[in-house]
This record gives sequence, C-alpha cells and structure tokens, in this order.
Amino acid sequence: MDKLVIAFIRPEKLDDVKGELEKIGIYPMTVIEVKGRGSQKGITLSYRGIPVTIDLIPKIQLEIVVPEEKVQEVIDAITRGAYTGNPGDGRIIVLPVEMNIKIRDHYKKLSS
Amino acid sequence: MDKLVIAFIRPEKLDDVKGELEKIGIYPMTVIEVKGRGSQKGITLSYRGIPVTIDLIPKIQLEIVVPEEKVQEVIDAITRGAYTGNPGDGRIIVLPVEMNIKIRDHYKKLSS
Amino acid sequence: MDKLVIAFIRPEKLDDVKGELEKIGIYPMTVIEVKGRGSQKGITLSYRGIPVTIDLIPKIQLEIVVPEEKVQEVIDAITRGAYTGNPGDGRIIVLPVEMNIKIRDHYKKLSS
Amino acid sequence: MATVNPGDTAWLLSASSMVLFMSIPGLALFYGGLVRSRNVLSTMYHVLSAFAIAVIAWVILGFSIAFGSNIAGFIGNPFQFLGLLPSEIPKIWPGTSVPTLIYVGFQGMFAAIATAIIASAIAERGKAEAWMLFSLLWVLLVYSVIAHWVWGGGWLSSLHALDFAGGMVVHISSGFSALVLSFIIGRRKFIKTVEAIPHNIPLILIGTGILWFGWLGFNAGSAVAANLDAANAWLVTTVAAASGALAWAFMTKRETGRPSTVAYASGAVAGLVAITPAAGYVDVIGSIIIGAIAGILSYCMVNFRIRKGWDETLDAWAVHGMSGVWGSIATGLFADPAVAKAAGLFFGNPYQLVPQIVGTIASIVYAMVMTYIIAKFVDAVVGWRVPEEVEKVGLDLPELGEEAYNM
Amino acid sequence: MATVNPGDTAWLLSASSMVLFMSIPGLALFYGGLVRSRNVLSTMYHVLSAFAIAVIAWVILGFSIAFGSNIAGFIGNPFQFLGLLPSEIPKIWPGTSVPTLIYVGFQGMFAAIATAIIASAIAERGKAEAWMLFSLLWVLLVYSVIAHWVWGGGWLSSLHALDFAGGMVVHISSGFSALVLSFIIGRRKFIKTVEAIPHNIPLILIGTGILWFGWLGFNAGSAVAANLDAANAWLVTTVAAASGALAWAFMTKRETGRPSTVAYASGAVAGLVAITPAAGYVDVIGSIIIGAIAGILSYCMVNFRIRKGWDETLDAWAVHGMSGVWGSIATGLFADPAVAKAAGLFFGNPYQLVPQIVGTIASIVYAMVMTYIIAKFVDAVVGWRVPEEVEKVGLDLPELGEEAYNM
Amino acid sequence: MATVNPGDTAWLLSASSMVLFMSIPGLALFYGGLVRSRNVLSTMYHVLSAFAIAVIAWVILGFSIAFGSNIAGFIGNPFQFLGLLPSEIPKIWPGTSVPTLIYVGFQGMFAAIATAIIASAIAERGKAEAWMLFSLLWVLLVYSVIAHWVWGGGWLSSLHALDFAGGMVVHISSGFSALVLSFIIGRRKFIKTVEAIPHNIPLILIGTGILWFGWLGFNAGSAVAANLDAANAWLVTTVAAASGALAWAFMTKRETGRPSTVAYASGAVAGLVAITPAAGYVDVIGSIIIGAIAGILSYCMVNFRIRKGWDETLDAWAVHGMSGVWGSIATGLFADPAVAKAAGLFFGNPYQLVPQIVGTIASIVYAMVMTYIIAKFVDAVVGWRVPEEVEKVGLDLPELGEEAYNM
Ligand SMILES: Nc1ncnc2c1ncn2[C@@H]1O[C@H](COP(=O)(O)OP(=O)(O)O)[C@@H](O)[C@H]1O
Ligand SMILES: Nc1ncnc2c1ncn2[C@@H]1O[C@H](COP(=O)(O)OP(=O)(O)O)[C@@H](O)[C@H]1O
Ligand SMILES: Nc1ncnc2c1ncn2[C@@H]1O[C@H](COP(=O)(O)OP(=O)(O)O)[C@@H](O)[C@H]1O
Repeated sequence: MDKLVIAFIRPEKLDDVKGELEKIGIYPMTVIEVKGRGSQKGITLSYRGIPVTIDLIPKIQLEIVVPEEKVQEVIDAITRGAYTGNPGDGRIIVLPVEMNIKIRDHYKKLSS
Repeated sequence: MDKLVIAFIRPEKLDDVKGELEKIGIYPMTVIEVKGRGSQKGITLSYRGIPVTIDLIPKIQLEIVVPEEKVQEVIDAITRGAYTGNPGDGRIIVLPVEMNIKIRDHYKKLSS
Repeated sequence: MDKLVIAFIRPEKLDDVKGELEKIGIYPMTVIEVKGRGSQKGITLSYRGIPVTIDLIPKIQLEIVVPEEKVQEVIDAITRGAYTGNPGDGRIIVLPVEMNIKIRDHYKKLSS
Repeated sequence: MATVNPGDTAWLLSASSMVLFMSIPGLALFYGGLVRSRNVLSTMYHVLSAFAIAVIAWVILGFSIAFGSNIAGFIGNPFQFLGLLPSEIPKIWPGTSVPTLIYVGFQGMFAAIATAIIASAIAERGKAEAWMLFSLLWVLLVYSVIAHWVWGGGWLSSLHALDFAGGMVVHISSGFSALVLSFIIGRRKFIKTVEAIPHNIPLILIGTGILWFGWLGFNAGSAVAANLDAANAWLVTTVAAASGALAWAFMTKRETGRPSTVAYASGAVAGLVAITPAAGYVDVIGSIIIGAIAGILSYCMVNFRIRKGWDETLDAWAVHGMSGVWGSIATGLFADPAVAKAAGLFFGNPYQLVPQIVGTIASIVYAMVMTYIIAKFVDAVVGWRVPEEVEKVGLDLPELGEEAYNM
Repeated sequence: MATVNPGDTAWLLSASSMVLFMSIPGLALFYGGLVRSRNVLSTMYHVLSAFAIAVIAWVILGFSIAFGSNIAGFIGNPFQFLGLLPSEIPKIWPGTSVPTLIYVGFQGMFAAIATAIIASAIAERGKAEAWMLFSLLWVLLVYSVIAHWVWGGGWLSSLHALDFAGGMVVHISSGFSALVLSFIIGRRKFIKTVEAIPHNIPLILIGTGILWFGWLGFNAGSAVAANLDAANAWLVTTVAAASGALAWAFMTKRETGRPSTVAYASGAVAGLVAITPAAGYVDVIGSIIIGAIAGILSYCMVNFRIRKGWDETLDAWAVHGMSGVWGSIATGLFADPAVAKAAGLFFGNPYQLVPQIVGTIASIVYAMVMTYIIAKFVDAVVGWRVPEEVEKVGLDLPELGEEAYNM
Repeated sequence: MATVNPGDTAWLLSASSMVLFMSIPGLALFYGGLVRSRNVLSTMYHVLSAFAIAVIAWVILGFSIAFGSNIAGFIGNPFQFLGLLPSEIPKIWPGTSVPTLIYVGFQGMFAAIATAIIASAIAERGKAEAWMLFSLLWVLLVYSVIAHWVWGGGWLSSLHALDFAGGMVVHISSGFSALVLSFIIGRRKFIKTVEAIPHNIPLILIGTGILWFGWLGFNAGSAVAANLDAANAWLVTTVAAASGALAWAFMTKRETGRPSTVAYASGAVAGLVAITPAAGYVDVIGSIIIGAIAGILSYCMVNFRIRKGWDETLDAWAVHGMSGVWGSIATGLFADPAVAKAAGLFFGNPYQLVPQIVGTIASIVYAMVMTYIIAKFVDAVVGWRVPEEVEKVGLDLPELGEEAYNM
C-alpha cells in the first residue's frame, strides 16, 4: 500500500532535500508554503526591552506519496537534507493512503 | 498512536484558536492559507441585480499532530476558539498518523 | 466512515473540476495553491543552449471530505474535469478519516 | 496687458501634474495598502472615482463657485466660468502670469485630492455609489465654498487668514469631514480593532513616496510662480516631512521599543500636512519644529481615536484634520517676516493668530455641518453601507467583481 | 539669432522626463499587471527592451528620418543628423525656443513608447529576441516615417492634418500594428479566453497613474513651450481621462451590475489616447465628450475583439488604435477656433475632416502593411513564438531565468 | 543685482522633486525588492531613515560644510549658513539665477541619496539604530566634505576636475564606503550565496523606473539652469542608461543563454552612474559607449565580488562605485569641446585625465578611510549587527514589529 509522507522543513533547505531525494530516485512531490511553530512555542526576542514573539515562521510542507517499502528511505533522505542541528529543523509524519490514482490512467479506464 | 488534526477555520479566528490551544498546552502547529467552501455552496450576493457568487472564501487550514489521548481536548479547544455561530465556522477532521519523526532526533540515529 | 480525497490538478482546470463535482452534488471543498512535480522530474527546457529546469510548477491541491460511498463518484468527477491527456494532469489520493466534526454542531454539544 | 511668463507656467504645469499624481495613484496606494487584501480595490476605487468626479465637477461648476466674482463673501458667482468656455474666461489668470486654464487645473487637483482623502472614513464598508454621489456634492458644496473664503476673495481672505497651500481648505475640511462621515456610516463589523490592518506595506510606502513628491508641487506650486516663495515652500516642505517622519517613528519606538515603516510614512504625511498652510511663511528652523510637533500630535490623535473606538479607518481626521489644525495655528506662530511679508507670534505679531484661529474654527464647523447634511442625504437616497455578507467577504469581489491578486 | 527660452526649456525637460516615465515603468507595469504571474517579467521585459532599443535607434538614425530635410514628402534625410554630432545640429531647434537636444529627447520618448505599446500583441507567447529585432525595424521604418509625414514637414502636414500630440503618429500606428502582429504570431495556446487574466491589479493601477501623470507631459509638452496651448492641453487631457474612466466604468456597470478598477483604468487610457491629437485644439466641453465617447468606443471594441477570438492580448488595438482613430476624427469635429487657430465641423468648418480622415487612413494602411512585412521577416529570421512547453509553464523562467515573486 | 530667472527656477524645482523621488521611494523599492520578503521593510527603512536624517543634517549644518566659504581648500565654514536663517543667506545663490533655498534643496537631495545608497552594505543584518547614527556622521563628515572639494570651491575644483553631477561626490564616495562598511559589519549568516535573492522583481523594476526618471532631474538639473547644458545632460543620460541596460542584459545572455529583467535594471543604473560626471561634457556617441562599458564593467564587478564572497549585498560598490570610477575617468576621455568648453583625451587634451584620476583616487581614499573610522566608532557605541536569531527569522518583525505582506 502507498503512504503519504509529509515533512515540515525550513524553506532554505528545500533544495538540499530535493537533492537527497533525487539521489534515491524520488522525483514526484508537492510543496506548500506554510507557517508553523514547533514545540519551542515560537521565538521570543527581547533585545530592545519590549519583547516581540515570532511564533509562526515560514516553513515548507512537503508531501510525497510513495509505496510503503520506500518510506524509510524517503524519511532518511529528507532528514539528511533538512538537518542543521538547530531547533526548527522540522518533523516528518507518515499517513496511510487507501487509493492512489493517476488521472490520465483513470480517465482512460472511465472512457473505455 | 499520534493523530493529525486538521481544522478549517476563519482567518480572523486564528488568534483565538491559538489562544485556546495554548491554554491546554498545545503549541506546535502548521498553518496554511487556503480557500474553501462548505456545504452552503458559496455565498451568492445579488444586491445589485446581477448576482456574483463568491464560492471560495479565504480560510485557514490548521494542522496539528497530537497523541491520540489529546485529540478530544484539541478538538474542543479549536471549537471554542473558532466558533461564531454563523455558517462558515468550519470543520475539524482527524487522520491516523503511522509515524511521527523529529528530524533532529532521527538524524542523530542515522549518523550514529 | 468518511474519506479525505486529495487531488493534485492543473490550476486552469479548477473550474472544470468544480463544475463536474457540482453535477454530482458535491460542493464543499478546500483549495490550496501548491507547487509540484510528477514522475516526469520536471521539465528541462534547453532551446537556447543553456538548459533551465522548471521542476516545480504551480498546481492546485484540492481536498474534499466525503462519505466512503461517494468516493468513487468524486474520483470520477475530478478525473473528468482535470483530464487533458498531457503529462501533468495530476493524481488523486484517498486517506482515511477517523473523525469529522462540524464546529457549529460540536460547540452546541460542548456548551450544553 | 499681462503676458504669460513661460518660467512660471512651466513650473505650474509640472506642479499640477505632480498634484494629480498624488491622487492617481499616490493616495490610492497609500489607502489601498492599509486595508485588508480583500478590500484593496474597493478602497482604491473610492479614491479613483472621487478624483474623476471632482475633476469634471470642478471644470464645469466648482471653479466658478470658488473663483467666480465674490457674492457676499461667501461664494463665487457659480455661472461666471460655467464650463470654462474659452470665450468667457480671461486668457491669463488675473494677478498671476500663468494661463487661466493651468490655474484651473492646479486648483482642480486640490479639489480632487481633498475629496478623495475623505474615503478614509468608509474603507472596508462603504458603497461605491453612495460615495460617488457624496463626492460630487462635497466638492461643490464644501470644498469650493471654503476655497472661495480663503483664496477666492471671500471673507477669510479679507481677515488676512494665512493659508499658503490649503491647511484649512484641503486638510482641515477633508479631515473633519471624514470624522463626521465615519460616525454616520458607523463602525465596521467583524473587526477586533478599529486600527487598519495593512495587507501590503510596500504599497503604502510607494504611496507615501508619491505623496511626498507630489506635495512639493502642491506646496511650492502654490506660489503660482517659480520664485523665492516657491523655493522657500519647496525646502520647508521637504524638511517638515523628514522631521515629522522621524518624530512619529521615535514616538512609536518609545512606546513599543521599535520604530516602524508605517510610523515613518504616517509621520511624513503629518509633517507635510502641517507645513502646507505655512510653507510660504516660515523658515527652515520653524519647519523642523512644525513637522516634529505634527508627527507627535497626529500620533497621539491616532491612538486617541483607537482608544475611543472611532472607526475613522485610515486616519484622515487624525493626520489631515489635526495636523491641519496645528499647521494653521503654527502659521500664526512661526511666520517669519524675513521669508514673506507676514509675521507670527514668535516674530512679534500676536494678531496673526486671530484670523488663523477663526479660519480654523470656521472651516471645521462648516465642513462638519455640511458633511453631516450631505452624508445624511446620501444615506437616505442610496444608503451608505454594503450588506453585511459583503463586508464579511471583503468588498472587492461583490462591489467590483475583481480580486486584486491572482497568483 | 534665436536664444533658448529657459521657461519653455524647463517645461520640455520636465515633460520629456514624464514621458520617459510612462514607459519605464508605467506601461511595463500596466501590461505586467494584466498578465498571469508567470509571464509578468517577460511582458515587462518586452516594454523595457523596446524602449532601450528605440532610444538608441532614434538618436542614431530615427530622428533624422523623422526630422531631416524633407525628401518627396515621404521621409527626412536619414543622414542629416546621423548620431547627433554636436557640430552637425543646430543648437536651438528651428521654429522653437528650446535646445535641439531636448527636442530630440522629447520626440524620442514618443518613438519609444509607441514601439513598446505593440508588445500587447505578443504577451505570454512572444520571443524576446524576435521582439527586439522587430522593435528596431519598426521604430525606424514605421514610426519615424509617419512622424515625418505629420510633424517633420511631410505630406500630411502639407494637407494641414491636425495631430497635436500623436493620435496618428503614436496611437493609431502602434494600435493597428499590434493588431497585425497578433494575427501573425497567432493566439496563445492553453487559454480558455482571449481576455487577459490580470494577476495583480494594484500593479495595473500604479501603471495607470504613471501613464496619466506622464501623459500630461506628453500632451502639454507637445506645445513645445510653456504657453497657453500647453495649459489648454494640460487641462483637456486631465478632463478627458476622467471622463473616459467614468464612461468605461459606467458601461461595465451597465452590463455586469458593477464597475471595476480595470474598467476605470482602461477608460482613463482610452480618454487619454483620444484627446492626444486634439489637446491643443479643443475646449473643456469638447474634451468631456471626446473622453466619454472614447471610453464607450474602446469598451465596445474590446468586447468585439474578444467575441471574435482575436488574441491582441492587452488591447493596444482596441484602446490605442480605435480611440486614436476616434480622437483624430474628433479633432476635425470639435476643434474650437477660440482655443487655437483651427476650427472643426461643429465650429463651422467641415473641411478639416478631410485631412483628418486621410491622415487616419494613411497611418492605418502604412502601419499595417509595413508591420506585416517586418513581422513576416522577423518570423523567417528568428521565429516569433516560444516553444509550446515554455508557453505552458509561463515565459518568465525559461526566457529570463527569473521568477517575479519569491515570497 | 541678480534676479531670479523663473525658467531656471522652474526647472530646479522640478528637478529637485525628481531627485527626492529617487530616494523616496525609488531606491527604497530597488533595494527592498532585491532582498528576501522578511527583510524588505527593514531594508526600505534604512533608505527612508537615512534620507530623513540627511535632510535635517544638511539644512542645519551640511550645506555650510559643503558650500560655506572655503577653508584651506578642505571644508567650507560650517557656521556660515547654520540653520539657513533667512537673514544670513543670499536670496539668490551666487553664480546662478535661482533662489538659494532651492539650490540648498537640490544639493540636499544629492546628499541624502548618497547616504542612502550605502545601505546596500548592511542589508538583512544591520541594526537600524547603528545605521541612523552612521548616516548622520557620514553625510556631515564624508559627503559634505567631498562635495566641498569638487563643487564648493575646494581643492579639486581648483584642479579643474570635472564632475558634472556627482560621479565622485555621490557615487564613488557612497560605493566605496559601502564596500568598507560591508567588511566591518561582516557577511550575513545563514546564506548560501552572497548574491541577493530578490523576493519581488516588479518592485525592483518600479524602483528602477523611478530612479531613471529622477536621474534626469539629477543630471540635467546639475546645469542649475534650463539651458543647452541641461538639454545635453538630459539626452546623454537617457541614452547611456539604455545602452547600459542592453549591455548588461547582453552579458547575462552571453553567459546564461538568457537576458533578465534584473540584469536590465542593474545595467540601466550602471549606465546612469557612469554618465553622471560626464553628462554636461560628452556627446551622444560618447554616451552610448560610456553606458555600454559601464554595463559590462559593473556586471564583471558584481561577479567578481560574488566569487570573492564579499557580502556587499546590494552592489553599491560594484554598480555605483565602479561605474562611478569609470564615468569619472571617461569624462577625461570623451569630453567633447563642441558640447561644453572642456575637452578630453579623445578630443586632443590628455591633461584632463590628471584631475580626473586625482579626484577619483582622492574620493576613494577619503571615503574609505573616513567610513572605516565612523563605522568602527558606531560599532563600539551601538553595535552593527542584529542578534543571530533576528537575522534568522528576518529583520522586519523584530526590528520594526511589522510584516510586509499580510494577504
Ligand atoms: N505537532 C505538530 N503539528 C503540526 N505541525 C508541526 C508539529 N510539530 C512541528 N510542526 C511543524 O514543523 C515545523 C518545524 O518544527 P520544529 O520547530 O522543528 O519542531 P521542534 O521545535 O520540536 O524541533 C513547525 O514550524 C511546524 O510547521
Ligand atoms: N467536506 C469538506 N471537504 C473539504 N473541506 C471542507 C469540507 N467542508 C468544509 N470544508 C472547509 O471548511 C471551511 C468551512 O466550512 P463551513 O462553511 O463552515 O461548512 P458549513 O457551511 O457546513 O458550516 C470551508 O471553507 C472549507 O475550506
Ligand atoms: N508521488 C507524488 N507525491 C506527491 N505529489 C505528487 C506525486 N505525484 C504527483 N504529485 C502532484 O501532482 C502533480 C501532477 O502530477 P503529474 O505531473 O500529473 O504526474 P505525472 O507526471 O506522473 O502525470 C504534481 O505536480 C504534484 O504536485
């Protein structure tokens, strides 16, 4: 069965992540510009007396549908590409996919 | 097991929803700007003779990954924050999550 | 049980897809502007000597929550609306939904 | 017979163009950037439509009301230059060395922007139709009349009230009219704060730059000649704007720990407003002080209005109205006889304050009363507010059938 | 000997700058806002590149073709002012009181924007290289020649055709050239409608404001002096634009129940185009009518073109071409002898219509035939269209390696 | 006694307004579009705040330093025109026919934009407070002094160095100051390349258009009269910009297979910079060459800097500094005695190169040394860099409490 891998990563690491995925032969993906915060609750900056909280920081949400057997490889590749060692490196979740249909193929079936 | 809670809410209620979630100790989240319509099929405005249908209205899609036991609490908190009593208040769905990996932790595992 | 149908389609086909869905009585939906690439690995254009790869092309991600029994109908409608016959027509996936809550209804339950 | 002076005319042609540019697209951008993205076009349309209506009304009738021969100190003969028929107007405007038609154009740009400024009051909730009717009536019944009082030989000019480029005529009149209108149309629904939520600050800053640039034509053009007065007006305008911008940014930093670009922009406009009536009379040191106090004053007035919950959304009152009052009074304080013939309190002439205060009060009262009447009339005839559903989804799509951004 | 008049020169320096501003960035923004976001840069680049090429071509050769001594009524001596060597040109342009070089500059800005307007026809599908070659040939072989006919002492000026600021020379020539070019390059693929889909309406409105502002230099500068004619041109230009904007907005409201900001913008441009040939000859009342009819006419022409499925994408033909025709004819109708020496039909002189109609037809025919030849030549040498894949993904990335927005 | 010439004054009023517009919002947009979206406001604020500070500093003290009576060839008497008291200044600026105050204003706009250009060096990492202090010191201690040398009767003017509109005074001084400052503040962290990543190219192009438009006032206004020199400056400025734009676009195409709009914009600015010192002296053919070489040179310098990893982020050095050097030298090469009295190498006078080279070197050395001292002082007193966390999330929110876009 296929899985939907969703990764929340830093925008500036997208190219690295894409590179790592290409190395393992994974090309298809969907990219969404999102804002997010992790368990750090946002960053509070106060270097000028009055604090400002920056709690939603631009992130990239990456969605990749892959066959189950590829999931671990994909996770590893994303991790290699997205890692910096600082808070905010992100998170990867995997969801079950019940059907995965290519529109062009399905259309042919429909119209036949 | 973790769950992915997805809520479709009004943009202007995001701060309230965040507030309610903070009250129950939930900080991490991802926010996406989307457009949507509910079961009302969009709003048809016709006060000037020729109707215009505004069918896709800006909404916020909120994504929160939480442990199963927190799901109900999260749903309640979002509901409290998002409610106005008018059509368009939105909807919350819960999806199963099969894996939930923090990139920094996983990297350490990989490289060890 | 409900399902979450996610379709990745061409932006210019959104209206057609909406039309097909309306024909079968499906109105509610959420629309996200995303960028994506399919199995073609992006398009490499090189008509001027030095190639440029356009690998992430604007797409629309459509999200529709429907009861299980409607899923096939929805997939067929999306397919009819989104099809052009060229690479890039897109893909539809179906995810299981464990809970589906309308905020207005839930609020009433909470406050009663 | 007088002849056209090409130098003066050249400057007035440029200056008039610059003042047009203040409205189209300057003010439209400034206001448009301040609102939410679903209301940007309707807000810009308010400015654009008011401009076009005011221009047409001005050339047909308004100029006569303002500059026709004086009737009882109150208005000009409305039929004197009706339609500006070439046979009925002097070739050269009396008392100047420029063609009448560019004088009409220059003054018309003032009438148009004054009208457009009032759109502040109806942002995110006002109906375009109501607004367009209001614009037509306001430019003829309010603007043209006050212009006559001050510049057209009316009673305020007899009192020797100083208003170099329109502190009373343009800014007080429009700012206080906006305040009245905001009460008649009522607050926006579905908002948490009566503060504007800017959707696109670079747009605001483009608008600010265009306003500043155009204001140099506005003020220095008001000399109606390329002469020493114009040069003085040019320099003090620039200085007062810089001073106002820094003052407001400083106030914001004092309160929140940070300056801001919107603070800078608002302060620049406040400084520009305040120097407007004074530009031909005060010196550089005076202009630094006038600008700085304008920035501080309008900053406080914006906060005051927000605390009160007044939804005069884009602050025409706090910025144009109140800095207009300050500038009109300040002219009576800082007028330096070494610049022009007039002296203010700080240069030994306390009497100048009298016509300044009288003119200020008269402009405020007349503008508020007339706006009340016109706005109530428009409410009865057309109705001011869009339906609630429209306000909720934003005005651009239902009012104009357009969305600003389709990326 | 003639001396430079500083006043006239001051105005021409300003006016020339304003006309430059119309192209860079005015027209580029107007066009750029009208297309989809993946084509905005390539569309802007069409305007930018045409401008630069036309400027260089003009100072080297074009000015001589247009204003060199008359050869058979058809062109000027192309070698007369080649490269504008200081030793070979008069210091002051004969018949004016301004330096030759600013006259060259002012006229060059006209040549450049006329060329850039044609980019309308190739939006979202034209190759930059082909376009740049086309620009070079068009400005020399079409623009400069028609400019000679009308303003350089050519045959149309002998017929006393009136074209104050370029209704025939600039707008008819570019508008009809765009129509021809749109047929040669063919329709965009992958579109559902030949209407433009604006990705950013505030950009369009900034462009509109800049165009309007600059047009005042364009028309009032065409008096080549800061005089009564310039003042008349300034005022009627402003009024016609306002009138055109309201007329088009009104038509849109009549049909769809709502006005729109793009309607307003288009109408303003139509009004500006139509008043261009007339600005030195008609009075204010005439300009209101000319502007309003231009707004209505171009509105109908846009709809006509869309119904026909003609992909003259950004409406250079419907707006510049057709309102240019209307304005050129209207000059023969509304020319008021109280404004300048010329009289039109409504002022008792039906004969003025003859050169107006002849000039209009001649400009249309010459521009269309020559554009056909040049465009076919460019097609053969470079090819007009980007590959299909490029058209599908938008031109910005493949043609320029850039994306407009990276938020 | 000298009287005010209205034509010259008209032009200077317009030109000064145009130069103001170059900074507010021209340069602010140009720079703002080049950075990432989370730094756009802080970058624009650098320009805005420097402008306001420089204006105030200039009218109080800077003008005296630059144009007060000469002290030892090095600076002007700083107390002579302190605060520009009307009683202490001549009505008409000696040697011109324009009011002193507009001369002050015109020159002040130069001081302000020169200062603002340096903001290039601190983009995406510099603290607003440090920058504002730096601006104040720089405009007084660097700009005003070099302006005195070249234009205020100082030692470089005694050497007959030619700098028509500020190649040395404005562009070399600011460009090389930016280079020094970029080393003192250090590279941005968290970037992969020292190239700027433009978040909004249409903003850059609006900025470019405004810069080009304003530059015509900058260069042609430097004639301080509406005369033959101004006309020459106007035309060669336009031509050099077009030539530079095409040259840079061509270089980019040569290397990457495509031109680009940012290439065009950068090339136009490079051409404008290079023609600045030369505008009153060279002919049209000279300007085509000067512009083209400027485009190529600055293109190479940008690439050089990026290869070196120098984070002079928005290329003030590569574009303003290096094309400023080229233009200053080129004036000594291409000055055509048929244009003005001066002749360069190619017109038989090799000696003009001496003061050009001396002036260039002196400006570079003085600007670099003084900027080093001032920047180190500011570092010690305020500190240049925002905290790392701030740099990571972008400066707009933490420094200004604002986000540019809230769709
Ligand atoms: N529990 C969660 N639910 C939804 N999104 C999350 C969650 N945790 C993290 N994210 C997303 O991942 C991004 C990066 O998270 P990150 O800051 O790396 O988490 P942490 O601080 O725990 O390392 C966040 O900005 C957010 O978009
Ligand atoms: N079935 C659905 N599938 C996908 N999205 C939905 C669905 N129902 C609602 N939404 C999202 O939730 C938003 C709010 O829905 P809402 O209008 O509150 O529904 P209702 O009208 O039934 O109360 C919509 O704009 C849409 O984005
Ligand atoms: N495996 C996948 N994972 C995530 N998104 C995908 C995947 N395959 C396709 N997509 C999305 O669907 C869009 C259209 O895909 P498409 O190009 O039609 O695939 P194909 O080339 O196989 O037909 C892509 O741009 C991407 O957004």
